[in-house]
Amino acid sequence: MGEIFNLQQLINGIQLGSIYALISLGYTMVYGIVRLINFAHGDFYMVGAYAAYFIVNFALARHVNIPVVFVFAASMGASALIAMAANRIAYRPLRYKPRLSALITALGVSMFLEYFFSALPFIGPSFRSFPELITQRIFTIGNIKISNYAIVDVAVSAVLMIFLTYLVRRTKVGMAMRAVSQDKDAARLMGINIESIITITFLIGGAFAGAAGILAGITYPRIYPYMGILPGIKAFTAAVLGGIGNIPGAMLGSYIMGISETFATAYNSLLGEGIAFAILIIVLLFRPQGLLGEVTAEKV
Amino acid sequence: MLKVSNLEVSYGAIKAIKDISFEVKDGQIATLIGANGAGKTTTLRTISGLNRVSSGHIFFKDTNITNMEPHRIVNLGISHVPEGRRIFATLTVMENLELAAWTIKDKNVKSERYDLVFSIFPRLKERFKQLAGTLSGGEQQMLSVARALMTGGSLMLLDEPSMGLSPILVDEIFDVIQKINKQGTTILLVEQNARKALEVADYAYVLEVGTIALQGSARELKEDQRVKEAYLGA
Amino acid sequence: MRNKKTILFIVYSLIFYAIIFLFHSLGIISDYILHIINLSLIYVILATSLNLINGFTGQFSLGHMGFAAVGAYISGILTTLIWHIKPGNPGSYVLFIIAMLVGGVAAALVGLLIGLPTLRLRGDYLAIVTLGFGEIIRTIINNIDYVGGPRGLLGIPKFSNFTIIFITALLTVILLRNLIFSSHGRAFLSIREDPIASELVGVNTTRQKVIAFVIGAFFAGIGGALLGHLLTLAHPTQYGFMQTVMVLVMVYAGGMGSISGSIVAAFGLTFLSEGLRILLGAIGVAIEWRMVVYAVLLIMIMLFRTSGIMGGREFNFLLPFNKEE
Amino acid sequence: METILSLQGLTHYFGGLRAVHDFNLELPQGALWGLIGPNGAGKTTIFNLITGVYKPTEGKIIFNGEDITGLKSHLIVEKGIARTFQNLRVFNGLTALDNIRIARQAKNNISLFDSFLYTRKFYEEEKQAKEEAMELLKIFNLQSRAYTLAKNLPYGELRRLEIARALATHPKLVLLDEPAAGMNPREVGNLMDLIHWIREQFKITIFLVEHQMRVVMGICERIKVLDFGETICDGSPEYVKCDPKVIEAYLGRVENA
Repeated sequence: MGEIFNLQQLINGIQLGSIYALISLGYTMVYGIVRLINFAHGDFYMVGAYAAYFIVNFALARHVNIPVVFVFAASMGASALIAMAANRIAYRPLRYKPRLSALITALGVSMFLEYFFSALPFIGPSFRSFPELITQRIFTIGNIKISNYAIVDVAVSAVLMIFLTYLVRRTKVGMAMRAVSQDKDAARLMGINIESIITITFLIGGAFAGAAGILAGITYPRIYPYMGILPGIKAFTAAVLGGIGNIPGAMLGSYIMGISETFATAYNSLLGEGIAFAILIIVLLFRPQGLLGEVTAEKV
Repeated sequence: MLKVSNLEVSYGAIKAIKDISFEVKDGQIATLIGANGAGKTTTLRTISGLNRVSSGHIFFKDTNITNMEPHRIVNLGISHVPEGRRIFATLTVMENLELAAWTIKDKNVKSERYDLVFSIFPRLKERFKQLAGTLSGGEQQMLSVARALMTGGSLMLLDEPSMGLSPILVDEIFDVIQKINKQGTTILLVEQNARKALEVADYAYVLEVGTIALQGSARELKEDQRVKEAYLGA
Repeated sequence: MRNKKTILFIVYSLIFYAIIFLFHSLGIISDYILHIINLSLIYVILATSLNLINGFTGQFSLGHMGFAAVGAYISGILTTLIWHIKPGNPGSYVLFIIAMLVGGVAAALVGLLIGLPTLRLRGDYLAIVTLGFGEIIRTIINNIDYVGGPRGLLGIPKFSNFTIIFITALLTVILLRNLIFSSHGRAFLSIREDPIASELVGVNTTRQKVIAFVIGAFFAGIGGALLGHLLTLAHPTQYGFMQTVMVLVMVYAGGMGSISGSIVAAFGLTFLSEGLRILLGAIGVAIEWRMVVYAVLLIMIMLFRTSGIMGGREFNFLLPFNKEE
Repeated sequence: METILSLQGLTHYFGGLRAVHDFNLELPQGALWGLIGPNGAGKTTIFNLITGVYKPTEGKIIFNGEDITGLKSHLIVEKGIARTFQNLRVFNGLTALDNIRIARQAKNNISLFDSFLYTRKFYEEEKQAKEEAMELLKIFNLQSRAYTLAKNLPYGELRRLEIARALATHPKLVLLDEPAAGMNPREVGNLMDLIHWIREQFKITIFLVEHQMRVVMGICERIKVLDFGETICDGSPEYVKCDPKVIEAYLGRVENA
């Protein structure tokens, strides 16, 4: 018991959960507003990691000292751009078609990004090591080791989550987002351009996934074009766990997911890979609306 | 004020509206009556841009608004109270009204609108901080009308405002409609309750499976034998 | 009227079979082309069975190749690791067919295991759960040394030949068609149209969904068994999410709820895919572009022809009855 | 008269919201009763509870002397309760004939084996199913529409198709949820005749929810009035029409009734 349930694992779990949370928020926001499981969302995360990779390597090759904040801003921007492009080209034309069409299109977009990146000669399908953007330091307290990476991961995601919560709860755009998620036609009749609200949603979701991509690059410094698939699925699982469409739910679900995965992996690596789905299935069986989700009675 | 000419709307292969033309004059209450499936709701949704026009034109105050985006049509001055209220249930009454004021930049205009809304719907002021979903059915319908009033259109489209309301509340909502009209808003009313609609309206159109079958002043139509038989249950 | 149209359909199919067989013996069709035809026929099995679940019953499953993996590995274990049989004498073929059926049944059982708890879920949730199950199956295979783990199960005897694959595909199509044009099939369709109304006119929707899912899984298992014994190996990467997407593309390109569409798309896309492989190889471009083309194709179909090639209709010769009989 | 459906203390909550509270009903065999009340009063919820779409928070549902509380919907249909819906729920992508045939599902004893192989039994069953369905279509004057997709039928025919589909399940009790919604007075008159006629013809009990007073007052033998999930009045049309509580909560000025 003592070996598995220790504080060190808990810290690692929170660190992983922070990264999941940033991805999962994009899933939950997009789902909340356009009722689409955006399968390509995990790939936006991959795009963020590659954007950072190229920016940092470009700077290193020219011996330029580049501020970390700039790297974040540029890579988040790249992911946001891809997310908005996917929305504009692939999802928007299907807005009033059966929901399944958009879901399948999202699979197509996901596949496109993964294979396009691995087909591009300057990227390729193989692993690349992410450059050292921040020098690692380890702090030791008692027998617990905390890396400054963990602090960065938790801090960056905390700042972004606070920003998002403020945006949704307190601003006019946030209010419009909540209205659009409830009833698109009614929102349009209020004079709201719902397409711009949806675009903003993809922008934020994409940027957050991009941030998660850089954090993952810093923390687990191996990137490749398919790196988004599993974290994407797990982050979606976390969003469902918390109650899809519910922002605090996505955060809660992500931390639960990160922590349980870390503990399970410490026990057995196979278990670590399977735990996400095991949790998902158990939750859906006993609480289909997720932990913080609300029951919506189907209208008959 | 509103002129619809040779309008045609399809859902996939099915024509919901085939070639209808009508107009609403400034200051009037005009009404569209007809059975379910006749295309009344579709007509309103098409005017406010929620449905696409297959052919024909819609002019609002000499502006061609055919196939314009809904938010731009709202900006031009058409407000729409949709069928089934469609209030934002998990937002407060205040947030519902704030959203309706989305396009208003001027603070003074906004507070004038609030004054107007509260003078007509004093109940909503009492319930300002409450979640809209917890209002009663009648109050929700009032909120839906208040929201449309807040967007400040000079033409208001009302889709079945009496639906699902008890007879007492039906009377109340028709009083409100007349009050809004007296304050200068032109109204296009779609109603199942033809008797009530003809009581308040100036001019009426009878819609039958996608076409205008009859039209005339409300007073004339109330006495029309065909209308009596089919819609008033004489 | 009984069976007349079916007999006619079988006759047409046998003519098709005879022509291919003859042309191959004469050398007009090369071994390579025959191989692609074999692959196409296996994809017919995989696509029609997925169409049963996704297209006819309206349940969005993303774990189809997981079931195929079960079929491939279970049958492969039997023929390769337990019985050590080789093609040759008729007896070994009988054993192979038994192995294939066991593979199908095993896949069906896994389908039952997954379907019972999850088919109560709403559409999108089912998608993610079946996707998860597919990944779990793959993870498990990856970690079992007995079947070669990540190296795959090698040295599977090549039992799948044109005749066996053809007969299996033909039987699959006829059986699935019969099921669809029966009261069970109408129940599947009613669930797709409106699950609540369906339940409220007396359809045991949970049971019918599980039936469709289990039958779909069974045929996926059969398809997997044939694939393993055609390629002489089974490898975890052949049964991943991306492979499921390839089958999905066939289902939607052909058209949801159309067996004819799945057949046309299975042939069309398999040939396209092989054609691209040759083309890209010839001009020396990365093979990944093939999947890029697939992805773009999928998006284009959804954007411009949502209802697929057949748009939910069937070829007349595939229908069991004339319309108003 | 023997009771066919008995609801005892039926109560239902959505989240924290009370939709139905302590609803009681003793519906006699062969009766034609109505349920009225303002929108949101809980009428459709009661139908959903009876047909197993929701499970009641409290209370019992006894049908034909058998406790059916909490049974799955399709089993309740099998016991003999059928219904129609407020907003039409026919299977749009299927033909009128298939809409009816599906409703025979519970009575169908065709195995998977028979379906796969098209055995003699399969053909016999199919033939019988089709004949029965065609007969029903004929009764509702829809036989010429048998092979038309439901989505291409006009509104009035869809309403009839939905009632025909309910009858195809061989019910003993039919729940009609706003059958006159969207009909003009002429069609309403025909509907009232139809409801009377099917009650005699199929020997069924009918319980209906309706907004149009003309229908409820015109054909129901007894009426229950619901407001905010509670029964506020129960009696003959004449009694209900004059009850001050009903007038206050629902009817308003007498001229509307």
